[in-house]
Amino acid sequence: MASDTQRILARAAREVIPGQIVNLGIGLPTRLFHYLPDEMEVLVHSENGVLGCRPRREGEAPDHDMIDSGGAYITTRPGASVFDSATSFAMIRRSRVDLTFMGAFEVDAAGNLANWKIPGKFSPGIGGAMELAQKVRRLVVLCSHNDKHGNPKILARCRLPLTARSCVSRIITDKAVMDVTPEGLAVVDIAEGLDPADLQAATEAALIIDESRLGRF
Amino acid sequence: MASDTQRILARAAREVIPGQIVNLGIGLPTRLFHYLPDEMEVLVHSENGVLGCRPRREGEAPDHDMIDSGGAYITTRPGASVFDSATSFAMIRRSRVDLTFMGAFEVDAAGNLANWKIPGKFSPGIGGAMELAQKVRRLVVLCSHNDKHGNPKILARCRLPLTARSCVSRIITDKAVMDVTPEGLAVVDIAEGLDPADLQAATEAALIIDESRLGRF
Amino acid sequence: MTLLTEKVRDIQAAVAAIPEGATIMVGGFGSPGTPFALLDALLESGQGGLTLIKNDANEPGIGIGKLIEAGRVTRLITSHLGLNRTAIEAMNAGRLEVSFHPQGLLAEKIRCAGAGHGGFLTDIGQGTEIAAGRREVEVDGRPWGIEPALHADVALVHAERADRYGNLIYRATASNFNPLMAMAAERVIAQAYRLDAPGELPIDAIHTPCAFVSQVVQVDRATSEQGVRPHGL
Amino acid sequence: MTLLTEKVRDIQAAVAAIPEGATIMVGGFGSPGTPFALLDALLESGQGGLTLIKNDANEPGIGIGKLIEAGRVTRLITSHLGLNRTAIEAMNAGRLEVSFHPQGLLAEKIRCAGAGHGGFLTDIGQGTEIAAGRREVEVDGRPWGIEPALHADVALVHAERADRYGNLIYRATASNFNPLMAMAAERVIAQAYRLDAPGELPIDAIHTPCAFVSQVVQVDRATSEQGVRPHGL
Repeated sequence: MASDTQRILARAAREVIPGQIVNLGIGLPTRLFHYLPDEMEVLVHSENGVLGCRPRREGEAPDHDMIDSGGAYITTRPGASVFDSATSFAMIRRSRVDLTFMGAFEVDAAGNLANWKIPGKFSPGIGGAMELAQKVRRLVVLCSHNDKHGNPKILARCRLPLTARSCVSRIITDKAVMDVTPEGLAVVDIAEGLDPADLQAATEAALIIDESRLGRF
Repeated sequence: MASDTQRILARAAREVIPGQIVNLGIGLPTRLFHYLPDEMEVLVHSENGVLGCRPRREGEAPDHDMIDSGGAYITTRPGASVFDSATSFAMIRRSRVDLTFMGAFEVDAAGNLANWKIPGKFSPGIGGAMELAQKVRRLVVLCSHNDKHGNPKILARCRLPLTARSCVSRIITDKAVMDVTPEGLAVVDIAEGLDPADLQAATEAALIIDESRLGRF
Repeated sequence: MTLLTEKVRDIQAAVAAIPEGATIMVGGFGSPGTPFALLDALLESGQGGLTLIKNDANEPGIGIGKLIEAGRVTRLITSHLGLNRTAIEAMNAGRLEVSFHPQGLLAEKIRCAGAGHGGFLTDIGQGTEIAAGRREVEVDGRPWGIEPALHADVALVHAERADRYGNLIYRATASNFNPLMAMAAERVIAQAYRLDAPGELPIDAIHTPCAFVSQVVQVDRATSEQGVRPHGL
Repeated sequence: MTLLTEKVRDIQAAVAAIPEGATIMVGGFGSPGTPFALLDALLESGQGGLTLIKNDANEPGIGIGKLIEAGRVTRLITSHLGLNRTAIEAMNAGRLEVSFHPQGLLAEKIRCAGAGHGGFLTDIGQGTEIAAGRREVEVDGRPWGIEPALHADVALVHAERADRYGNLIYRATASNFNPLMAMAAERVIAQAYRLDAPGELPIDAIHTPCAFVSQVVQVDRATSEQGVRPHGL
């Protein structure tokens, strides 16, 4: 049976439309790489300066000048380009990246995202996350529905310092797929076998659930 | 015998130090090209996006993608590079061009330069002249000492709209070589056979002339 | 944005979608880099009331010179018209509104839009008539003039090579304003002499990554008509 | 500026001239593009009280990680320290002052210095703590934050190839901040794996024209020690 992580990634892969430019955030989203088939014409952007990343194949020798923003050795697919950091972020700020997947410490009903700093505990710097979150056309958050202590990560209102305001379009967790709407978080899909009431109980934000239209994943 | 123009250009060529980056303004300065020997390691910058221009050789076919800022077909010397307009002007604004030669309608004792607009008569736009005049490390003006009606071009104070203030280091005309100094225009060289009093009479700005140190050209 | 897989267009279809009264950036410094084929197609397509942004006005009878002569251009934002006497005549006769910017500032105003900034701070032209009326702000103890970003609905650019995703390579001094404009406009239409499959362009040689380009059309080499007229050297 | 003919230097001579307390830009995003040989020479040369500007702090024991561990760095202006726990420890212990900027704004602040501007106007981070205290100005009816240019005395950059005039070519993702820093600092010292005669580099492939580069040194390829540590994928 698929792990929670595998289910999140398999569901996330269905968000990608052939012909798009997609950025994969560090951590869980980076693993989406392996869910995009080689024959699919999608260019993966990495903000250190490459468009058209693909994972190294088994046994392929690493090129020491070719990494993604997470620091992993990658290779490129046909149609790829490399460029400096100014061009890379111009692409982001001008919304020329169609879709980005990012992790989250917290995400809330208004689509606010916090994923860069936990005051007093974790503050390694913001990297490219702020510009990606604020400017990419569509931001999909991939995260566990609850933290390792069982606390909800899908909140009524974020408490940590924000990465960007009102930036999230969709949230995919092990328990549900939720869209940020003007009325609040609307559940699109719910995990196979999970009861809607249990989903709401695991979530701080009020969820809009229309059981007649609910998908399963 | 050398024409006035040839004498100006021959004198101007002596300003160039091997190893420098030099920009040649449109008109008279462009012709300086032919006074820089091929073996001299100098890179000529042209603001349309090339560093390392050299004139086409007799019979060399024109490359339709390779012009200088005056619109003439050129070619390049070893060590040349091409780049976009932003990089070209970054080079200028950051004073990475060592020396530029420019024409003048008027130039004055304070080193102010007017060479882009005659209100009501001539206003084709400023092109790159303002940034070159303001930012290149050393600006040498090449012009006739008097206009075609005999009026002085070397003034006490410019009357036309300025290209840039206090930008000129040296002025080379058919009659004299003059340096802009805090005290005013100091004559360095005077044309062969010209009397200092006649030079002053042809000049609106007061000239500082130390006959004991005067060169001839 | 246009999907990577849907960028290759017929030239007339590409320019037909440009609206009447559009603001259009046009690459090129003199002839090199001018997208002559796209401009000829635009002339044929018939849109008027245009605002053009180009370093210069080409020469009479070619490039944007033709559009100006046909009365299609209301306003020109430029650096220098020195090579086009018919454009200067149109300006002097009041048939063409012209805004002049120093060349490097024009490049940076375009680059600023391409970088997603609102503007930049410059010391160029302070104390001259170019800076008259320019707002100032003090940074690091010095006054700086504010130059706002310059935006456009469309950019028409010329490249030597493209692939069908829209990656572009320029050549020699035909680069000039093209890479800047290719990043700056809402819709970017690129013409190229050669159109390849993705993977054919060397990745370190690509000047404009495909993300910025909306449509690509393949065109024939410019005619000698569109070359530089003999002058200068 | 250094004459074109006088740029090739011995590596120790090149870094020896960097003054105590200098502000130094350092290229690289993680390992690729980091000028390891110049950084090792700087460590050996002994200057302290340095302010470094680099996207990240490399990893412990390599690159600027070594300089931080040796106590030579007073201040670091950066985007992210995620890969260097010793740098984070030094920051938390108060031994290293760290200023964080969003990565693209850091790139643009450097680019701004390289373009000779005083700053640029951005909407990034508005309403977040990154923008706290940032001055604003209204342009085209919208508020924009002012980001001043970031200057440095020296830039240390890494290139794949150079010629003796200082023209540079970068490779793959080893480009990153290098071309920006190569334009931005007062003195630019470039290391390259290969140093050629002028004319050997293809002119359309040159990324940094020689005008911006002060000194060039040839170095051996980075050791596997300086490669990326295994993590991520």
